[in-house]
Amino acid sequence: MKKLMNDPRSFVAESLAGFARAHGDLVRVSTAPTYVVRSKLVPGKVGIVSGGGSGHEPLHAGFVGRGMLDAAVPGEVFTSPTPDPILAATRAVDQGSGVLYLVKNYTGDVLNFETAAEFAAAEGILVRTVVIDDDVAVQNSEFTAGRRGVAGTVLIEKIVGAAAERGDGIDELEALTRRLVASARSMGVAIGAPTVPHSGKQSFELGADEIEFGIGIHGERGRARAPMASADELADRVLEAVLHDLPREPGERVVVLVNGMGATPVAELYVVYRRVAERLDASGVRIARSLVGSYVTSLDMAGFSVTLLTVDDELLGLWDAPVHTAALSWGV
Amino acid sequence: MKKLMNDPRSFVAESLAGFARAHGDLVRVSTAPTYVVRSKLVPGKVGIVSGGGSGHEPLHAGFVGRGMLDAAVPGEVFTSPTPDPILAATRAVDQGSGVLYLVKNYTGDVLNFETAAEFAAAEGILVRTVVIDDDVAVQNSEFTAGRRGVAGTVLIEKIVGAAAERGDGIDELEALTRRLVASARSMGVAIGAPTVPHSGKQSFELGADEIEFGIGIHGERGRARAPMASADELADRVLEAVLHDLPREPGERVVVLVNGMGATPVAELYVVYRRVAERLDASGVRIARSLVGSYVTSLDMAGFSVTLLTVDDELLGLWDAPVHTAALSWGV
Amino acid sequence: MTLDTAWARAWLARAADQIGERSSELNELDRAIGDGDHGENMNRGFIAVRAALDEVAGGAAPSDVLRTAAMKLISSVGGAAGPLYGTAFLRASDAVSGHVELSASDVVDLTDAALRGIEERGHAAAGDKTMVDAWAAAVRTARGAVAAGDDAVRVLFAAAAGAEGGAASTDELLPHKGRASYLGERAVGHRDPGAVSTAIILKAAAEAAS
Amino acid sequence: MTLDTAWARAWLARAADQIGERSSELNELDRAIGDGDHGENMNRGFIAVRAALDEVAGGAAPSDVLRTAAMKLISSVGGAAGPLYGTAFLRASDAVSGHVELSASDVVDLTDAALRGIEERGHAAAGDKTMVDAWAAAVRTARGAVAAGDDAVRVLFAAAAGAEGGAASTDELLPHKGRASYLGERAVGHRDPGAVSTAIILKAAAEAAS
Ligand SMILES: Nc1ncnc2c1ncn2[C@@H]1O[C@H](COP(=O)(O)OP(=O)(O)O)[C@@H](O)[C@H]1O
Ligand SMILES: Nc1ncnc2c1ncn2[C@@H]1O[C@H](COP(=O)(O)OP(=O)(O)O)[C@@H](O)[C@H]1O
Ligand SMILES: [Mg+2]
Ligand SMILES: [Mg+2]
Ligand SMILES: [Mg+2]
Ligand SMILES: [Mg+2]
Repeated sequence: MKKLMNDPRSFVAESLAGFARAHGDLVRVSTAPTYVVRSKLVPGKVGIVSGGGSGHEPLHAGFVGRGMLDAAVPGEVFTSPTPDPILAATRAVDQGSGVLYLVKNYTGDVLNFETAAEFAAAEGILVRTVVIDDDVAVQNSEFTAGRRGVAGTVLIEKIVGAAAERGDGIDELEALTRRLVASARSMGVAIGAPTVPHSGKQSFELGADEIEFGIGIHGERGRARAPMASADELADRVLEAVLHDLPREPGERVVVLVNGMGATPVAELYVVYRRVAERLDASGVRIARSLVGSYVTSLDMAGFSVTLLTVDDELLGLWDAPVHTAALSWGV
Repeated sequence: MKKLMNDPRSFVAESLAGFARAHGDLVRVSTAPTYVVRSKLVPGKVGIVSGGGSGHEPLHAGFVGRGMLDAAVPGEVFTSPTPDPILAATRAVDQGSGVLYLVKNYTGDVLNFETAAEFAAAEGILVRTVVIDDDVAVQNSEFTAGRRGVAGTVLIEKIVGAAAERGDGIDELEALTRRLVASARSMGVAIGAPTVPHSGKQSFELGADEIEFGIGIHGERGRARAPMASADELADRVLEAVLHDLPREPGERVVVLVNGMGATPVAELYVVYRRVAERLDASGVRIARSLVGSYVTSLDMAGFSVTLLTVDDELLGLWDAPVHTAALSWGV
Repeated sequence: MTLDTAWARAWLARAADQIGERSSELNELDRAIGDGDHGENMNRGFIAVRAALDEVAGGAAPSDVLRTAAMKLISSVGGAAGPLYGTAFLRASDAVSGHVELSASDVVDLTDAALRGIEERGHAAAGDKTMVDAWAAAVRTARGAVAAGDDAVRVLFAAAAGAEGGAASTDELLPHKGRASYLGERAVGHRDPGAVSTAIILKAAAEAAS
Repeated sequence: MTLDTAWARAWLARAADQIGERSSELNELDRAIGDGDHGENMNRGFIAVRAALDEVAGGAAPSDVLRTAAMKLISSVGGAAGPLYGTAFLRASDAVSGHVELSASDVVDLTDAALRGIEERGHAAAGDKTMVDAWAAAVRTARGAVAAGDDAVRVLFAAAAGAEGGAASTDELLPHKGRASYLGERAVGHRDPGAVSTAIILKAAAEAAS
């Protein structure tokens, strides 16, 4: 698989440079250390910071802006950023009301944000961290690193960002985020493997009729290899796994995200969404809002994930609140 | 290359069904005949209708809504729609002020929209048609079907849609569209071939280090086969061809679109945009606005195209005007 | 057999069979120099035509059958081929309007009218590497057969043979119309899919008469 | 040779060489059960460490060299390995703080401190199929060597051999930590990349002493 790139080692920096040039109205991009910060910060607002390895674009830089993130800290491809840029971004956004870290649950991300938080605390910046782990493909037990943070992250960043914009304090925001994490579940399928720039090799080899079921977003293989199936069968199996794990009451309302993994055209995602919506109707789950597109990707992996987030009126209000970022924009 | 689909023959219909379900607030989707119409039509407004073969999503259905298209008519994959659905869409949007067809320059699209226009005229509906041909990869001579309509279409649909929303009459809109067509130039490169659903085969075979230079959006091979090169080299060659053909004065302002072909992640598109912006700076062309993403695709083809549209203050005002569609949304 | 309404129905039914059987061949030809859908498009159209044949009133003339086919092709084929074949069958219908049984010269008029309709609609001429090359060759050979005093069925066979040769002649041509023209030199050596579908359709016409 | 500051510099310089040479091997191991970047990450880190070695003041103790390395690893490796190796070298530095020349037991204290640091930071234990398995084996064999009365350099070689064996022992283990744990059974039969990088680093320590 070929890529539009120059030197693999400069891929992240060059992509960010283009991003900065295209969205100078929304963000400012710092290099050395590398982080993306909202151009107009709101005095007194709690800072919302996320980050992690690159290769998941538009996550996270594409969600920096009004009503969502104040800063994003992109690491190398699939590699958590080190504490320095996280700390620099923390300083850049802190308005004296504290900074909330939204961290996807990967050992590297957790440890580096943890270290950054210690440094920030030493400087007197109030930092809280919530770890996101919405991927039901991994069992949550002490025999694993725990469930991964995947596409549910974008839904959580949107809603928490809206609450911060509304003026919520750091305690409410932390509580809200934990509640959202408890209400979000995702599962993904790969029909084509991604290629990591520096290796030039596909992360795994798939036969012409094979897929990987229950994949994450770092090119790791999934829970199991399976034969290729129709869009409806794949959608059914993914949705079933998500519904099985989603805490909910009868007639629950949800925000649905059908997310593309990077190389899957939106026309195919709509075929999947059609089926997901039909199945949710059948199982008495009400779709309050939906999002269909490639928001949390894994380089040029082909496939999709389905995320369900249970919501109430307050969360829907926050979902509908104005957002103005490179990758998500409405109400403004 | 695998696809998320069921029966290839139902691919377009199922994708549209998902689209309709996801965007019921913006559009209504008619089946038999198949067209997508804006849910809230504006009384007295000139209707803006576009369409063509499917496989270019989000074009055109993703651009139906406030400030852009009133209706889109999707045909089968890579196949122009027949006159019937075009006529049905025309009736659906006509407010007595006439309907403007925006047609990409392909024999099939031109002939079918032409036939529909004759039928509409027979019913007393005032129809005007402007053919879009921004692709500089094809020479405009009587020895070809003429330049193709490609990614420039989205820029034109946005600006013409804004002018119609503003209340312009059909004569002004037709004149504006012709002016935009004369000011838009595009060129594309494929680094991976698309697969047409019903054939299941790639449209062309590319070696591991080969690309197709000067491709269209229907999986046709390009102007020439070339060796794979760095993102910067590819960007330079594409931009050079576009600039060479773009009518402009020194210090001209442009809207730049770096468009993904369907399977190319946005992170790679930003690498290309970065270079395009640098080269434009160097050649004294001023970037007034930019758009980076997959807007006019060719199924799951990998690659990109670059479009430049020369603009003045009036056109920029129309570009910035509110738009609220599935794939393009701002100012609302 | 005489070229009456029964023949016209048999022609289109047979054309539908043949197009169906060879649709992937047509897709392949179109994949090489177009966008790979010509077989799909024609097959979709002729399935609709076949279904409509029953609707044609009893006591109808061959021209009525051709008109029905034209309407169905226009409304179901799409792409470039839809309007072109639609126009071809409309003009063919007009050319033999009301004739209960087609004569040798009617066969020439029918194919010639179809050819002119396509040329006008598509602004193409013989030599542009399109279906026009098949139709033009068909008209030429049909005229020759009439001059040689052949009967209507023989003339129809001549037309079919001409179309076959016309399609083959597109191999070496440089395309000037349709998607193939985007490829220029790269299309040389490939046969035009529309010219082949024309040959299939005219072959069906002749076989339906024997 | 004695395990003094010159040795500590030589160790890290040699580790940087070895990690550089074997980074694609580490990427491959990580591609099988992780995300394919461990070689990249470690190489980026040790390039930074090498550059920083010159900054270390003359007359510094081995512990100063280890502390500098720790800081560079934390600030340049990223991923899971960055904080883990950073902590390991910080604790190792504390364990021999100020000692001008390391004794046989210092070698045990150094590796043991590194091991405990990683265990605490990563909440991992021996048998979880991580770098802990390499460090734990290194500490065991080093202790054995001390008990056998070996000198510091011999103990260091014992530690390196232990790490090598510990890394090999991860092949058959079921992963309980890190990305490999997502694969469960599918990771069995693959060697843990972090355990291998640990073996590389301790091997460099021994070679630097001979
Ligand atoms: N301008 C034209 N005049 C005559 N025939 C044409 C013209 N353009 C295309 N064709 C014919 O149409 C055929 C392609 O039909 P089809 O593939 O169904 O439509 P599309 O090109 O829209 O996909 C070509 O092989 C050619 O024979
Ligand atoms: N919780 C943990 N405790 C100890 N070591 C760990 C832990 N998680 C991961 N590792 C080690 O880190 C290595 C992976 O490092 P690396 O690939 O650089 O980071 P990442 O997994 O973030 O890509 C694994 O091979 C393993 O040895
Ligand atoms: Mg990593
Ligand atoms: Mg077509
Ligand atoms: Mg075609
Ligand atoms: Mg790794």
